[in-house]
Amino acid sequence: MKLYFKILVLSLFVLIGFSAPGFAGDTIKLGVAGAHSGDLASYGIPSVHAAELVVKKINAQGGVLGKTVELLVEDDVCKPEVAGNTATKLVSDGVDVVMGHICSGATKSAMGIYKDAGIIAISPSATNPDLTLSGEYPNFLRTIAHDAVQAQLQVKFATNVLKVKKIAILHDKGDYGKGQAELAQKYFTTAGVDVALFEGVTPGAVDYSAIVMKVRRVKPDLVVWGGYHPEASKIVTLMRKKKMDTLFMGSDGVKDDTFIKVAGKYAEGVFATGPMDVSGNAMAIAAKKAHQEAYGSDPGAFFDAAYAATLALLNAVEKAGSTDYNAVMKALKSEYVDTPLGNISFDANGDAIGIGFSVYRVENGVFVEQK
Amino acid sequence: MTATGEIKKSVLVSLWFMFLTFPIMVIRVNTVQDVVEWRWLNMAYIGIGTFFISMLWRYMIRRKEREGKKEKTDNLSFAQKIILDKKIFIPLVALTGLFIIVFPHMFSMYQTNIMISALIYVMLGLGLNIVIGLAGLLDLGYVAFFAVGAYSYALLNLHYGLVFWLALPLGGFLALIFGVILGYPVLRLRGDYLAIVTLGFGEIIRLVLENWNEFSFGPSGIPNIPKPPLFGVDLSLSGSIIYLYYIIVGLVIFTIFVINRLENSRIGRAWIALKDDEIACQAMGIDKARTKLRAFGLGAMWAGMAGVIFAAKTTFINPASFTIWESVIILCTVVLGGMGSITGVISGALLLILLPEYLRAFSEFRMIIFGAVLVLMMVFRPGGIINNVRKTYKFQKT
Amino acid sequence: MDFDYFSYLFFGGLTRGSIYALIALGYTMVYGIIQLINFAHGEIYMIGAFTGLIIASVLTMMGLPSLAVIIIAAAAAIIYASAYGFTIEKIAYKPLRDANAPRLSALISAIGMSLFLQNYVLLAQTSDFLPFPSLIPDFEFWEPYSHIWTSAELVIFITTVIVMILLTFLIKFTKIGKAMRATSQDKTMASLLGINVNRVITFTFVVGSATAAIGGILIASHIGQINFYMGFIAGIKAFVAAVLGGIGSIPGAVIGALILGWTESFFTGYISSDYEDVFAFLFLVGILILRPSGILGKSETQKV
Amino acid sequence: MKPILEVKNMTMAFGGLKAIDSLDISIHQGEIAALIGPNGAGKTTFFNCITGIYKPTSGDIFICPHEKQERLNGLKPNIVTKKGLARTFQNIRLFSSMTVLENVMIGCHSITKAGVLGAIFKNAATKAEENFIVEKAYSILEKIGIEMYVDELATNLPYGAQRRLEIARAMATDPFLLLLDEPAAGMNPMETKSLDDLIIKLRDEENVSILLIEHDMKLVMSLSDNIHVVDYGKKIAEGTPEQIKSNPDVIKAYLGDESEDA
Repeated sequence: MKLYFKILVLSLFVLIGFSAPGFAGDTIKLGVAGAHSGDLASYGIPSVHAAELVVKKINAQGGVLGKTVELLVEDDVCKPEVAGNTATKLVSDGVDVVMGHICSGATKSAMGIYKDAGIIAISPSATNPDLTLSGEYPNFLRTIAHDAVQAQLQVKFATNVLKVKKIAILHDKGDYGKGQAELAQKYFTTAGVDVALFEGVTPGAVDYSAIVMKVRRVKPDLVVWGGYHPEASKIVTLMRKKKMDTLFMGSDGVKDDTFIKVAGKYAEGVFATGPMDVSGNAMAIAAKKAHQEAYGSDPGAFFDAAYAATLALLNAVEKAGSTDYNAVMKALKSEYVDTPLGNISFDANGDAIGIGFSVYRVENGVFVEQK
Repeated sequence: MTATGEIKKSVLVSLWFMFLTFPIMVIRVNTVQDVVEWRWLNMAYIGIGTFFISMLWRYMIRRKEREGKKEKTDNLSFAQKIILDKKIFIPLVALTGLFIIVFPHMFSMYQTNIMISALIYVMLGLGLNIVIGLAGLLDLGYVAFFAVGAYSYALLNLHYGLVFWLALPLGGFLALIFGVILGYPVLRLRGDYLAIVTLGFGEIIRLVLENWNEFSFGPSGIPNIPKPPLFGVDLSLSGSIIYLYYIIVGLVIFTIFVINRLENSRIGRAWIALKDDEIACQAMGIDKARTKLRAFGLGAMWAGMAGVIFAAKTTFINPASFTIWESVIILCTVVLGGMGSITGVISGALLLILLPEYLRAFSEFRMIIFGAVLVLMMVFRPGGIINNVRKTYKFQKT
Repeated sequence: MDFDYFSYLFFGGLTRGSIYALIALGYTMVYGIIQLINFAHGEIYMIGAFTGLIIASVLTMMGLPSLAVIIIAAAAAIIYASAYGFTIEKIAYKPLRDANAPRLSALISAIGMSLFLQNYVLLAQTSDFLPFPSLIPDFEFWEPYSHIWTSAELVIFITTVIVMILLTFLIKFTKIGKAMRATSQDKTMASLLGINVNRVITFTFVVGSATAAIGGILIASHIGQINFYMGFIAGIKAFVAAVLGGIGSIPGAVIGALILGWTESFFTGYISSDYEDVFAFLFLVGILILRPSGILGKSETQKV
Repeated sequence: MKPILEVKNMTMAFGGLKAIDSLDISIHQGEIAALIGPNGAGKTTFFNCITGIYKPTSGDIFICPHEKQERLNGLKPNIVTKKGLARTFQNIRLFSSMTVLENVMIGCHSITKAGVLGAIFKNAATKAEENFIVEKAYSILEKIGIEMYVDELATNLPYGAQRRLEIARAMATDPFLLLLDEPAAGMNPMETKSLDDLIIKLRDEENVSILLIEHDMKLVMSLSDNIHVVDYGKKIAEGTPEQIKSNPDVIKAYLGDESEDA
């Protein structure tokens, strides 16, 4: 029995090994890469849904350049080491353009491979400034504003509207959170605000009272948080329970309905930056409705941005008349396209023009955009 | 035991698991939107599944007990027979060698790429095997040395433009130094404490990399690490992947060679003796601390070299790639294949790394399967798939 | 001012320490009996919290009064956590014990179990954080100082002390407690004396898991959210605390946990929280090297 | 000439309990000495103290293999072995996953020195050393009389042969003093007789002195030049077998414990 089992396993290996990808047909291949499983799947799955909806719609209208669009969905679990394999798989399978990846680290690891293969990628969610500003990823574009834009907005709002003089910055030591916090520190300092405290907290720790007490001691006007909502709600809740009414401001990692739900009444008055409100955009409404019909639930994070990225890519291929790198890139950076995020195009760095961030404030259990 | 007795037992087990998994498997609450989802079908799956699994479980336990009794007779498994039989083994090796050489030309770039990943794990597994399989030290922070290697290359290249070929030995050497420094104070601890302390060290190194921005660029990592150069030839994407593939193949062969030599040497014998009985080992004049340190350091060195390759392959590294779970995955490859056995570790690593890549549809089950593998292997086959028959020294009278 | 700050940190550390202690108690009990680092203990704590949340949500939606919800959910969490503890022992540890496998095998099995349970909850439930209702009511007890130490924190601390006293009583004065002590010293001898060693071990797992569930509910309600990974870090910290206090000793676990809590709190307060965990791990390494038996533990000499 | 092993006023206390209480023992070159006493008298603890497994609470241990006397206190077990004190264990501690020959080869560890690089490159020196180890190990097996088991796994050996293998393994470290902890335990009378011959042969041909712990009084009496009797960690008598047989203290110590199969 043992022998048969081993032969089975061996033959399985060989079989899988030989099942190399088939040859490209007459289709436009759109790769979708990001975290589709694991603990960050909730950031990646909405982008897959968005791509599916857009491709279905476009194929129903006759496709791009007369060809149907084929989706190649690959998971990278948001890990750089996996993202490399994911990217190679997409390149091996002959993708023409890529929508992804989701996390900045994974994106950085994948972009080198796309660059060598001459493939353009648009991410709906990778906000690390280096991706566009460093110039090392010429084939990268995104439909979300990068962290520096967000940090500058925070500084502008905090100094002009809230008139703060002294702040404390906390972060979760992660790629996203610490990056945000560092940018905030830089711009706040330039704006002449006293950054009295800059510290990381350990995500998942059982208790944050020591750090909250430390914040209390420096008496800041505002706490700026770099990181996601779970830790933010813990810290805000604890601050309020400890009778501190210091203002609290997070970034798009906090602007999530779960934050309000978790922090409950303590969430009131918290500021968070997030992508500009598009709930009035007709395309966004239609896309949301389509999602509800197709998947039976409301779309999740980065859905609109992914929808926009997919539309922009396919539109550029159509306008360029081919999938040639230079032609598509030129089209992306010159043509404007209607998306759920509004009428957008891309600047020389690869950042989207026509999108931006707004500041929101929790009022009566909902995020309200601050004009 | 009668058939009805068996069925009754399995029914009880199945009922128990239906009860046990009820809240987690059947109900799903979304407290954000206040909806409850009832998934009764899961309960049926669990019931039916555990019914059969419990039968299989008891059968396996009984079989293991039977095997345990007749252990003394030389009962070699299929795989062992192949390895020991020179007539089959040598052509098999030749065939495998040929397959390895033509592999990147037969299959796509992607296949080659994941083979590189798998071979990095083979190297890591073989390195960890020195520590666990030969010297019997459970190291749960092995990934720290992997990180040391990867960061050595990334940082030295960034600051001093150090090329891959210099970084490879240097990364290994730095990891070795780290291994020795960390190992020195803790190697006299008892087995399970050692495991925890190494786990702690592994986390410390990751946390330092995460927090010490000035040194390691913190959580945002280091991008654009160059791939290995080939005499100034500018390689295309697929060319550089194939080149890297041959490098790692060469290194794996080198690793196998070295470990083979070590195993059959004075040092290797001391490791195995140490694993068998520490007290007797010392009474034979073997320096316990030094022998352990040697194993620890050598294991670290291999992780360091694998780290350099890893950095060159992904071209981007950040601390998130070096968590404790990475150590657990490496441990899993060693345990699955068979601690102490080179062939075992290689097959374990290839199985565990390649299968999830090919069965991407099931990738979300990857970690849960790793967990199950660790438990099941310990319960049913502590020796691994390829139970290690140590090549003992056969005396030839001269 | 500075004394105020000190006392804030002191009470912060006390809360943190009490939380670690609730988890460390189960760790130390299991280790005391079979010298196994039960890695899956943190996961039991997580499953306890999840079960409590699931049952509570369902009952709330059925419209039960909140007191009944709290009691039923807490009971369910304790029962289920115990049941998981029982099952884990039967699957992952007992076969190894029967086969006289080396300690390291049991440890590897425990790590596997931990990984398995984490991903089991991840797959069956969600990877997101779930809000956890505040089950401990806010009440006034030492106004105007409640911002230093809230009522919820007081409840956690008192629960820890009660659980510690009960467990000490259980081990010192009951029949099963005596059997537990006998088993921990010499399993063969204990079984010769007519003690059902397997039953004692099972009992230990069940009790240890029940305390983990109590901890799970209280802590989740204090923090206000749970996810599948919450047990791992808490578990590791609790283990550090147990080792610090002398693993195997019930009061030792609490003392170790409090010391760890205070150290972390003061370290964060006066130095930096950036290296908080690094410091905790260094602490562990230092203790194991300098005094492997911990503060209240007995040192064991190896028999030759 | 100085004694090759001289223990002066050694005490080993575990907590309040003194397992060894100010013990003095001297062993001379070429001697076969025995350490006897009832169970729990501290005999094995004595071995553990002089071989470095335990650190004695107080007292001195000196060895004098050649002219110069050295103090052994506080040295690690492996260093003690290197200095020429080899031992066997009461509860057999063979390397279970190794063959008989390999077990003895391990014994050669302290007298060889190939390192990691030598192992990897397998240069001429390493090869020569490996050959030397194998030859030496086999010749020891021949001397001890268990060469027929050379390729067997150590655990598959009959009990008596396992005890002999322990001796062979200890001999491979080139000791000047061999410490045997109950070498005849569990042996039948025939095996015990041949063990008797073996010990004498080792002393005469291999130039080692021997200190043994043994309960088999017949063996002790026929073999020993000098016997040390301990009880409750204290030495109660010392002398030739004849002197010991008639010593009232010894008789009292033994009669006090009927269960002894002396």
